[in-house]
Amino acid sequence: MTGTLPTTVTQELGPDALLTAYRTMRTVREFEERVHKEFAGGDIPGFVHLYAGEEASAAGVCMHLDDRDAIASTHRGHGHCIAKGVDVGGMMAEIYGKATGSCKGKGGSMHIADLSKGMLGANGIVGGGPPLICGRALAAKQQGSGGVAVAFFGDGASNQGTTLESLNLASIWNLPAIFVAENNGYAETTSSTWSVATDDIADRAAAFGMPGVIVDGFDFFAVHEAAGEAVARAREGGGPTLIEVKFTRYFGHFEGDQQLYRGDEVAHARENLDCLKRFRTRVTEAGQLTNEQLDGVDTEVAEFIDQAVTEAKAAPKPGPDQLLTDVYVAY
Amino acid sequence: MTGTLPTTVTQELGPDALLTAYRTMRTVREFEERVHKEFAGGDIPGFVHLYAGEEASAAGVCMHLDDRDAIASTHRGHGHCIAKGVDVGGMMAEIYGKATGSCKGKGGSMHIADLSKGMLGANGIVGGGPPLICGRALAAKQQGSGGVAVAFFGDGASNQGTTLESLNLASIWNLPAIFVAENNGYAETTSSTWSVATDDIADRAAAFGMPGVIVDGFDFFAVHEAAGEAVARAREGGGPTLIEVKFTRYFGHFEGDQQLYRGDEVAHARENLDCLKRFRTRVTEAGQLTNEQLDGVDTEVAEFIDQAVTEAKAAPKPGPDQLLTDVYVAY
Amino acid sequence: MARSITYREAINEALEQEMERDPRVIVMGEDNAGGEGSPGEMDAWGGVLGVTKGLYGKFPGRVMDTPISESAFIGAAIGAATGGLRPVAELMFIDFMGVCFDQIFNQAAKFRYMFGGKAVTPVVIRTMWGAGLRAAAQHSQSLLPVFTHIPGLKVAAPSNAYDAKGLMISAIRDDDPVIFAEHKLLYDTAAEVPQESYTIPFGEANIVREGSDVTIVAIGRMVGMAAQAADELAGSGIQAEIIDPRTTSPLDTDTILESVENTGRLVVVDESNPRCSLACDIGAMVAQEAFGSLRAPIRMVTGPHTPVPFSDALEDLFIPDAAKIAGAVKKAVDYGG
Amino acid sequence: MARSITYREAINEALEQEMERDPRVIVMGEDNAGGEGSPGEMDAWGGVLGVTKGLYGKFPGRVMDTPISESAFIGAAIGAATGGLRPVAELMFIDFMGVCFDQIFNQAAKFRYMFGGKAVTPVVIRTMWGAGLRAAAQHSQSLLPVFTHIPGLKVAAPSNAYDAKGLMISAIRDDDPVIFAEHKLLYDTAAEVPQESYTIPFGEANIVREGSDVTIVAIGRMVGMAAQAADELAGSGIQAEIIDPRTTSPLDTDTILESVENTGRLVVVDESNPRCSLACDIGAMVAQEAFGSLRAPIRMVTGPHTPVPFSDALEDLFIPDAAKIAGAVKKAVDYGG
Ligand SMILES: Cc1ncc(C[n+]2csc(CCOP(=O)(O)OP(=O)(O)O)c2C)c(N)n1
Ligand SMILES: Cc1ncc(C[n+]2csc(CCOP(=O)(O)OP(=O)(O)O)c2C)c(N)n1
Ligand SMILES: [Mg+2]
Ligand SMILES: [Mg+2]
Repeated sequence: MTGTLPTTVTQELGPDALLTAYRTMRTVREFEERVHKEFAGGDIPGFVHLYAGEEASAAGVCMHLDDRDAIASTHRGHGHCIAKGVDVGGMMAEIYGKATGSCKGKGGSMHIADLSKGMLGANGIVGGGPPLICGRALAAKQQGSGGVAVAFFGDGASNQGTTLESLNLASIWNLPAIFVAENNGYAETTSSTWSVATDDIADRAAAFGMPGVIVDGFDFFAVHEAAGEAVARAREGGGPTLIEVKFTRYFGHFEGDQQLYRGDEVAHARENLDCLKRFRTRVTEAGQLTNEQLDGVDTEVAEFIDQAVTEAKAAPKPGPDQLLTDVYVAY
Repeated sequence: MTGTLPTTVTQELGPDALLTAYRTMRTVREFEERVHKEFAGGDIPGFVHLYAGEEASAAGVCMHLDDRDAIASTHRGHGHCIAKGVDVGGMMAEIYGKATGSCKGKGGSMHIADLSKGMLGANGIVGGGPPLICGRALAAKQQGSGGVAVAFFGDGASNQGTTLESLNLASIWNLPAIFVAENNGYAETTSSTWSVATDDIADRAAAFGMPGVIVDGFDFFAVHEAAGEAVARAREGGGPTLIEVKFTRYFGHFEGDQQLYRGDEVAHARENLDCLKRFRTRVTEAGQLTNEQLDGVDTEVAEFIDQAVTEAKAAPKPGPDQLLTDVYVAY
Repeated sequence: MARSITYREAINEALEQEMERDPRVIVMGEDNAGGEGSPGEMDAWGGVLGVTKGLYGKFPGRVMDTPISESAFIGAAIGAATGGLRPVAELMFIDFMGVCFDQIFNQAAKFRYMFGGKAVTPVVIRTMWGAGLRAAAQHSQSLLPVFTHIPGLKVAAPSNAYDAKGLMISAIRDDDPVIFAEHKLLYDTAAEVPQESYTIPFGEANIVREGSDVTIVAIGRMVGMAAQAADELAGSGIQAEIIDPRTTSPLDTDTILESVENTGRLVVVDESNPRCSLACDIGAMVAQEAFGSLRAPIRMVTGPHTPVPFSDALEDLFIPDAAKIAGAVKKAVDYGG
Repeated sequence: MARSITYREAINEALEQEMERDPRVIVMGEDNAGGEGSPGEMDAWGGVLGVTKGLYGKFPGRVMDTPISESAFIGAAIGAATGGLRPVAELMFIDFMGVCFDQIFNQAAKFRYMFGGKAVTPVVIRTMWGAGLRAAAQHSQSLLPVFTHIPGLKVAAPSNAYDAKGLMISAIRDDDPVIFAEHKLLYDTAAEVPQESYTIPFGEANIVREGSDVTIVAIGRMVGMAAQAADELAGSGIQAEIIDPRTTSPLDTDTILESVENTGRLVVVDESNPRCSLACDIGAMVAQEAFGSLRAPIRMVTGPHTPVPFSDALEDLFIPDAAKIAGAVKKAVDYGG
């Protein structure tokens, strides 16, 4: 099975691009809903953090990226992986700890990576990604490749010193870097309105000499537009940008979280704000795509994810010889 | 010899307070000029960073502090120590590595501390102090003592994650903390105009939800006024403040630094901006103190420091039994 | 009536009793107060695995949430400890030490020495360690050797609920900085734990089982693994003595040396990575101090020199188990004939 | 004609030759480019002790200054290494690792394993270590045991100028993350160093001196101390073999074991703090693998379990010296009569 989604699209968003955007978001949603179900069934081990509800961010940003570009993700990384083109079957197998997984079962949900796709890994350390992204942006700059690098991080991570340092470094090195603060309102149970001393995370951009923007994270087009500007500026040597994307996560912090700490905001968001619904309404009302086309994607994606799960379950676990390999290139 | 300077003064700055302020600054200056000379003579070991030129900051801030209050300093800590009332003879002996030193010779210039005076230590780690100061401010708040805590740090340290995190923490915990960014233009050889992505460090206050002010660090009265406001706000539960103090250091980064990286800014500052000169002009012109009074302080302080050096040189080194003590309270 | 509670409950009870006893004790950590006051939450989250749950409501103002700024809040706990409080700060997973180690090893650990004996820093840093939860490379490490290496720190690593309570109470009353390492796979294990407050002194090993043929020193969760191995070995007529140091710094070298003098054989079980590990530390100490008693090579049973793998198929191979321990013991016993 | 240059110059030359050879090599660190273009400065500061001096002008755009943001710039070097560059980043003093250790041990060291063997991270982190400069507790540590403990890292600790050049060239060409630990007390020591480029493979110990009575394994600056001790001991008719592992990870265990098989005695000299140290690591390895050859207890000569003191009167006692090493050797030789 080859589960790679195309990642390079034109910026004009013709029907093909729109279908791709929708397919990306739909794939992430289906992936996460299915992992949620499978986890509840007891088949998936470890800590799993789902991205459902936040799809427009990964999709809206990554549509601007191509093979020159790199991203770093977080513990909540499935959406970023899919949007950057990581093989979905490999991802699912990884989450099940199978030898066929993206990381041969050695990494798991929190460490899915594919450097060949410029995906530097989900990360178990909050704030782990931004410094790495400065490095990828530096490499692109030194090589003159025109590449950019994107750090996705959460509202909680916006208080981590590693993140704040990286904003300054990217600015003074004038790096082609984009910092995407995904503000879903919580770090575990801790509200971002409490943990972030400013009203908005984007307010911090000024402290590090870069533009900061806030976008409605349920709106694919808003994210896409803001990211497009930031990516274009970065490619042209204009330096970094901080984009704050605001939305709600649909599931608990991790699978198993009872979520006693929040009310009915998820039901509200799913009903009224959902990025997939909104996308559908907009593109169908504008006559850019038809409901049939989108339904077709839904069906296709559902089958695709179902197949990924079936294959992941059937795949072998890594053999004992795998314990000691892959620590060094040579030792 | 008891070298402690009084630290508690009224805020009105009557003649006694003004004399105290001058004596503090003069003591720091004389201490540093003398250490500079002695270091050149080869008697003082290790890394020594001098505070000459920056006296108005330590003095202007610490005049507002009393026994309830704590400060944390940096590698460039002599001035803060003196201003917070650490025994000057003990400090000098410490720099010489003697048993009579503030830290029994175990700490040296970079680790002079006196917790009984609320002086939490110079610090060899850039950005080491701000987290500790959050803790001292928290302790004061929990104990309802009315105490405040002050972190002094440099322009270089303003880019360290530990510092940036602390600004946020102090803000969201609403701590009685004051952050004093001593911008002397350089971190070692690295210009702050390059390393700090914003025009001013004070611009970062907004990113962490606190007031930020810039003051002329050669002007004792400017520092004193800004610090007074910040301390009063903190004591009243109004939360933290970031104060940026701008000036020039008179010596190299550390003793031995050839300073090829800068021009004649020091000569200019010593001639035209110097905090001691400016203080003298202002208070004598206003008729608050006479030149004779100030000259008296100069003489007194010169003798005092000379005695400190003589005693430090004569003092014994720590005995071999001291190697293994003072690691734990009990082990 | 003997009362059995879990390791998690034992730690919680120790915290509660000490907070009750001493108003200077405060608790802080990510999500320790999280969710307080929200619709469905009676108290607060009590940290990611709920160890501090119930304390928020009982001690108003003394259980604090923190942002994800470990340097700032671990440093704040340390600073507060120099200012008259006795903070217990939670570093969620020990793996996260890399973002805040400076405050621990260059600040807290060194204050007293650098300042000529004139500082007291009574801070406890609670943290979860150990493999086995399928949490992969960044949430499964031991790292106890790193903390044990640092002069000025004390390190406790309870292996059961009873010790957890007594060691936590000692840790809070201790005037030095303590790393209190809670093994995440032990949280749900229960033991008889007295209701009343008690302390277990640091630096006193527990002889978990007596035996004359071999000394097994095991740390944390490995104590239980060693006990399984010992049961197995008893079947083959090998009597293993099991020593649980309970604190790795200070380390009760006397008890270990005395045991080896009797048994003549040493196996050290440490789930950490092997290089510069506690297994090396204890093994080398014995090879230096009790060489004359040794009748066989010391043997170290540790994790391999690899990160902790995710897949259960690999993680189970990473962690020392009873079979590996028994194998090492047999090698030691069979040595030389 | 033999040419003698210093350890500092040897490292600088290695950097220069590799930058010349491979355009992917870049250098970054605090004040590495500092002062460039200023009135009195011909090149740039080249870092606090001038090790990279001269490179700025020679390689425009490839020697970078950094702010004091070690997590960000060490992380950036690591990220850049995954993106096709071969960065050499300077962590000024090894003691500063506490503000950026996460990027080193949870990111760089674990990428390859966590990502199933699909990552390559050719980064070199240069850093100064060791006591003796009267630089006190936060600027004098060894900490090599901490880095050696971590799977995924390699650790080089050259003891002389010749090795420094060859190991640095190997480090830069290595595809794994390398901690390159430069002993600050060795910078001004000189040795014969060929002008042309050469490599010294990692994991190959150097037998500095041959001898049949005792094996001394010494690290970094301690190699010189051991040589002094050996001279002294030769006077008493004791022939010491001195082994310099050169890299502590990988460690050349074969050479050490072979030597102990011949001498029957082991003394390990490591200036770090004693607990979970390299002395323990090597001592325990030998006590496990070559027990049958040991005729005396292994002996460890290390710093004490204290921070490094400032006063020269104490620091000189902290650091293992020739007398202490010779004393340990004599104990080993005299053992059992
Ligand atoms: C350094 C570090 N501290 C704490 C954690 C534990 N942790 C994992 S996710 C998380 C919350 C992150 O919140 P946020 O950045 O808002 O991301 P979100 O989960 O909302 O996507 C925490 C505290 C961690 N993994 N790393
Ligand atoms: C974490 C850390 N990084 C680097 C250093 C080395 N260092 C000591 S002082 C200094 C410059 C500090 O500059 P600044 O904060 O502006 O203070 P100043 O020296 O100007 O007073 C540096 C880089 C250190 N001590 N700690
Ligand atoms: Mg969040
Ligand atoms: Mg400065």
